[in-house]
Amino acid sequence: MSAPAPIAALSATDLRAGYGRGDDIVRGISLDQAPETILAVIGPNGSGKSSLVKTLAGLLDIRAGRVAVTGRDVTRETPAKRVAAGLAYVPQEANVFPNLTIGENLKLATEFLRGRAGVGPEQRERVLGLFPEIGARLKTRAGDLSGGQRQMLAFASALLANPEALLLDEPSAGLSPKIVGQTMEAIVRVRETGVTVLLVEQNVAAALDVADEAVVLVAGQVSLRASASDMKAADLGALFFAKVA
Amino acid sequence: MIAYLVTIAILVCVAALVGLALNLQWGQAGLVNFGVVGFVAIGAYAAALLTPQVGWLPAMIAAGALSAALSAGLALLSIRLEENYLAIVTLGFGEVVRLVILNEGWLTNGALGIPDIPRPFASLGESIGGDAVFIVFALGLLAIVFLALEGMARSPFGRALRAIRDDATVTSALGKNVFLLRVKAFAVGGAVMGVAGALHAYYLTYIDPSQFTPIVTAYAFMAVIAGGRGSNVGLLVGAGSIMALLEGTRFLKDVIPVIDGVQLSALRLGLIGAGIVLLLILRPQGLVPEPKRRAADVLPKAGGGR
Amino acid sequence: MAAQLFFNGLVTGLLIALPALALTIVFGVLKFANFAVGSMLTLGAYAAWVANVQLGLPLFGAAAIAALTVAGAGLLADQLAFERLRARGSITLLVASMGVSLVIENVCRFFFGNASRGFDVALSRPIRWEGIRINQEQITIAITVAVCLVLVDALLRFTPLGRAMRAVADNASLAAVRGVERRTIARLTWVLVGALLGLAGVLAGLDRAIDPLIGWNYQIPIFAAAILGGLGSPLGAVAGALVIGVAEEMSALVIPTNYRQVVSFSVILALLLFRANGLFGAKAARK
Amino acid sequence: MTDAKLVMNRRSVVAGLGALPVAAALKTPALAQAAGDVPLGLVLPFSGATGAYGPAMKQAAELVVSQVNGAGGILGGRNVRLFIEDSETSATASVAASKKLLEVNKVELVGGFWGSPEALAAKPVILAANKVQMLSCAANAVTEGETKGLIFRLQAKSSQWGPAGAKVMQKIGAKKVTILAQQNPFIVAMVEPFKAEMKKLGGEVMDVVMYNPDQASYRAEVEKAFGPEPDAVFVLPLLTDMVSISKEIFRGGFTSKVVSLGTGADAEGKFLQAVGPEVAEGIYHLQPSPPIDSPSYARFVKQMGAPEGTVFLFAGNAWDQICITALAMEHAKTQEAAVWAKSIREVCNPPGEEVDDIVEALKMVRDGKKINFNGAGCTCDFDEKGDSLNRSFYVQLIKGGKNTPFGVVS
Amino acid sequence: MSAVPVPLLEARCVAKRYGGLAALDGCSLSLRAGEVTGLIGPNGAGKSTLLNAMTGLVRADAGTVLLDGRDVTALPAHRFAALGVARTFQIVRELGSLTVFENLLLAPRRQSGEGVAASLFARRKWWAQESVNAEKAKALLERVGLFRLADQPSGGLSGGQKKLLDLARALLLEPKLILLDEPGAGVAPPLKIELIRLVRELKAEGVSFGLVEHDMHLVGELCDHVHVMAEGRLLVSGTFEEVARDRRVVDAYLGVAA
Repeated sequence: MSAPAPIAALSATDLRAGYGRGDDIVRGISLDQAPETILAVIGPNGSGKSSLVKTLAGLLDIRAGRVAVTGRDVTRETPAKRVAAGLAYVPQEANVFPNLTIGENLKLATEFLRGRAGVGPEQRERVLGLFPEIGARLKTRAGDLSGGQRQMLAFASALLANPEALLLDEPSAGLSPKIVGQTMEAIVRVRETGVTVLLVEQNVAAALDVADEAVVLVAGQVSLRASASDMKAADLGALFFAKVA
Repeated sequence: MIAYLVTIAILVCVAALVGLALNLQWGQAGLVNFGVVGFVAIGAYAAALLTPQVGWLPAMIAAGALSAALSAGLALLSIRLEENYLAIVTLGFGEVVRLVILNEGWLTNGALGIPDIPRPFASLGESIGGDAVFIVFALGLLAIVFLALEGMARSPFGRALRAIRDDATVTSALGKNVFLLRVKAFAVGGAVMGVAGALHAYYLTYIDPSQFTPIVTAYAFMAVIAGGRGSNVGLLVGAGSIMALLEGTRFLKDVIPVIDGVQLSALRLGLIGAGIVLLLILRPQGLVPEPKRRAADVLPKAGGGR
Repeated sequence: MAAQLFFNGLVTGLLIALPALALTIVFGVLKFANFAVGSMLTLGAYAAWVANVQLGLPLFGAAAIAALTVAGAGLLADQLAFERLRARGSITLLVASMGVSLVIENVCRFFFGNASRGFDVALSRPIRWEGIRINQEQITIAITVAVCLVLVDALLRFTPLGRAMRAVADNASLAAVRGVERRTIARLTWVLVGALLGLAGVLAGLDRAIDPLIGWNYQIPIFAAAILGGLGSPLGAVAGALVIGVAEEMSALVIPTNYRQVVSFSVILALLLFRANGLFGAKAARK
Repeated sequence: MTDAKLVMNRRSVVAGLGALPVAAALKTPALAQAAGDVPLGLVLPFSGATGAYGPAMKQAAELVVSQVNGAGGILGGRNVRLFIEDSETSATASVAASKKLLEVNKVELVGGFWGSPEALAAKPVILAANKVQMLSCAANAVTEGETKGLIFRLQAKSSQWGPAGAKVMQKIGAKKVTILAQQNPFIVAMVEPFKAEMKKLGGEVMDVVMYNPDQASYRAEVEKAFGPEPDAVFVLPLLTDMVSISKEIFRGGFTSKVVSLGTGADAEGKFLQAVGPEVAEGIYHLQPSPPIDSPSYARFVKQMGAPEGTVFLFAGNAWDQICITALAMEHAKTQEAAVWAKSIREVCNPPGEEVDDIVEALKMVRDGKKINFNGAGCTCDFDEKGDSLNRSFYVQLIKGGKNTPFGVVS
Repeated sequence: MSAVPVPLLEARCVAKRYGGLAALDGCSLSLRAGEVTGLIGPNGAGKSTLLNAMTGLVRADAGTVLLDGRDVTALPAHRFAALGVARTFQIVRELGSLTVFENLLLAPRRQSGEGVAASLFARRKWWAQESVNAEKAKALLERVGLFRLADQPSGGLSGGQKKLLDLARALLLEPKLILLDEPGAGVAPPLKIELIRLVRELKAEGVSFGLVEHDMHLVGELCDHVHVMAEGRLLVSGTFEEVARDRRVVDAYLGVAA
């Protein structure tokens, strides 16, 4: 890493986005995330967390602003091109192909990434090393997996692209607390391999346990940014039960 | 020339009736029907078979009623189906109707068809020239049906249908019986197609199974797409334009002699297909927008109803 | 006679297996029922006829040309029509495919007229086996279809393209964030489907006469087969095709032959009424 | 009367039509009609199920017209002008086409009509205009009922085809036969007469297998008709299905003899072209006999650019329709349809000097000779209903990739 | 016997599975007449599914739904309106090709003009109804401040305006109970205040409410009683203050629980 002013692994500048002809849901968000950190995005429901990651991933029309991965502008790229540029994304819930086997899910994750470096067998080794239970059952239909296993498969698929930055949309959704714990551990392991993680979470406690930094979104805007430890000290209940909008 | 235009105008009337019916089913209620021609055929045969027995008016009513009943029956069975499936079921129904007509010779005279179908007001027609009376009859019928369907479209019934087309779940949460409304839309459309079939039979005075091929359905879709889904006025424009296109191209070969008959006919039908696609892409809303009820129309103090 | 009809039914079933497979693939990947399936088959038959009779190529080469031609036509249709309507929902695509169908059929009519045509291949008398007559074309058809099915199956299972197609069918937006360009997959799907329909056209032309309506005549059985198999399921489409083929031919034993065409429709209707999912899944009811 | 109708029409209709873009589209062709020409119209199939038959008829009709005009035209030097419309194998389209011919092109004759449904639908329209309708179709119904003496059929009736078929069966020694027949008006009407004649001749019809046009396959039907191994099968198809069916028969290895119709198993040579000699081998087919041996017919075939020995069935009809019309007009010295229709039997039926060349015949008529015109499709003799007389059927056997004469039945 | 009145709408042990996942796992709770009942809980707790099950849009696998003590579990969705239950939707599903005014005119129950024959032959009758309904619609639109947009296609409204339209549409059903699915989501603060005012007024007029909501401000302002759901079951019930203080609730939200 070059020492002086490290290029942000992931940056969003004045991002505005929304669905179809509707109102903006992401309403001017700017974020810069240092390499190899975990940034938790929390906030009440409907605050635009999921829309933010979708916008970053390219699934929502960007109306204004700019998205860059390690300094490279990907604002106008298709979702597929963004993956090739190093921005991987794990959507909430429907995040594996149920009718494909685990092996096929994994293969698919890399074979269309033309020009992406480091997606070879080594990366595969490494990723499967992170998720041993996935590597052991390559012939199983992904649709037959449990929620936690699916989550692992989704992580693995995204990581195979050897991304600079990984976008995770509520990985704990629909998982039992024990599995949530395992998931969060996996996220830490992922970061340790040198990946920058943007983690959108409903499960604030779990997210703050693993994150370096956190931002709170309210109504499509960043209302607070602080280190995870500072954030933990804050009255988080107030975040959800605040009587003032 | 005038008499030829009268013929075309009568054929436009038939096409417009069929189109109006499809516009109710597909344009307004969002129900795709690829079996349009089947219902037209049922109406035509009912009219052809009954007119000598009971006279044209009862026969025409029976034609509409029979077609409506079968349409409702088909809808009861299949209206729950997702549109891709509804499309194939209705297409199949249309083919089955043709097969039954072709093969049940005891009733329909099979492939030989039914000649000499008496026209309404035939005696009047003979005294002042056949088609003059008939065009009045056809236009009158079209006017009645148009007014009725336009009345429905502007009534709460039509509004409910458009609501279902937009979002059936919301509409049912608003207390509307979506299933029943859909069946009704199909039945009313079927009735109109039946009447259109009867008019067709009366005009040609001879019908046979070969007149009822799926191309009739394609024309109807083209008319609805061209005119604008949901707009009955647009439909009239659409049906008129298609007939103009079809008949107008007849004159092409009088002008361009290099194209032979087969090629000309291929060109015409191909144009219809290309027209469907082009209109879908370039002008999805059609030529005439759907009518809306303005608040001022219905608020009494703003000048009363129309 | 029953055994012979059953065997004939299998052959008829094989003939509709390829188009049914094509229909089901389009439905799975692109999410609409392609009514142009029949006319694309027709185009294949004519392309092969031109190559075989006018250019004098052997049937094998003609089949390759047919596959290429229809693949190209599929690409073109996607480029000019379907891609532009992709966002507008399956009903619009459905109606558009009806329009495309009219265009293709009449392009064939424009250039080749209405006369019946046949390939320049010698027919041969049947082989008799256990009282059943089996003829050369039937063997050709069976082998071709079997090879195609194996190839398509292998393609879908073992190749990147196949995986990508299945992935898009499963979840198009997830596929996009796994690096799969939907646009590319849509095009390649049309190429594959076009090739299948081109071959199906050759086989159909081998089986009967080529005329502009050849494909349209298969339309309802093709849909019946694909629906029976559960639209979207390749394996199901093939199984469905065999069942429809046998049902249509065997029906001659119990109903007058002139009502044979009703069989497909009855199967569709019965299936949708009593089991809205086909043999292998895919939901048919509205949400 | 015509005037009254037009006025009435105008008043009631113009308002409704004002908006129709058609009106604009129609202006040009109306002007294209040269003054002094005698307009004749044909409604021929170029598309739909019978679309294969139209082109040859068109070619034949145009040939006659060029000959007539080349020889100075008719009615004192006026040219014949031909207008041809597509029937689309559709009754509806045929009505519109006939209307267009009658009203826009002001034709005196609406001929053609390969298919019976088209003819039946157009009949009232043509009769209402008091113009002549000439047919090339077979359904009995067309010449039944009111004809005003304006309808002429140049083809055999369905009810004549059936018995002829039975006689062929007798000739080839077939006693037990089945029928394999398409559901269409032309064919359906010949089934019962065939059965009756078979019975009279001591044969037996074991089964009648009907099928619909435009099927994906005909395997089951062929199986059902040929499976019980009758002596012969009377196969009644049109061209498209005959191609499929004959392939099926060949590949099925069936041994029963095949007797078919010229409409399907010949179709002016198209059948052989489509299936090749092997499949066609051994098929008998019959069709109303054109004057095969006459030099005029040979000349006709040559002019059509067809190989020697081709049996034209419908092209000859189109040819004859134009010839007869020209001759009758010349005879009546008017293009008024109601008048020259009465002249048709004068120039066509015996007695009179037999003549088959149109140019020569026209000259003879002009010279006031009584002629008996013989055409390229038939002898052109008509009974009082307008059906053609003296129909004999020409039976051919396909052998070695060629149609070979087998005999004539009547 | 118990003095506790029969609840207006009650779910008893309602269960619903989607695929392998239990969206509702034997959930029991009730809504009382004359009150605004809140239904909160973290994402995936099954709130919307419960709402759908309680209005006939989703058929429960097990359990019963009672309305005024009457079993309505298997009733189709459109019958609920007649029984006085209206609902709105989380993501507003406006009928986009209808105008704002038509959206409202659609809603009233027992419109004679919805029959085929009546739409043609009893014109006078339905037109009279239509006029009455139009007056009501106008009044409602003025109340929610949308009347100036009456003739606009509803598809062009902003998110907040759509929510108001949805509510106004539900009100035209003259329901005794309105179930609101996240009325606050995507609504700008001024409109939220409007919403709160409206619900309070309507409550005073005797309408009961059920409210699935994430915006705790709204819940706190409006709800007399709050049910907290987690993992397809009822976790805690009580007043907003009670619930907000409950450790289990905070834990459920923050993910420390169970």
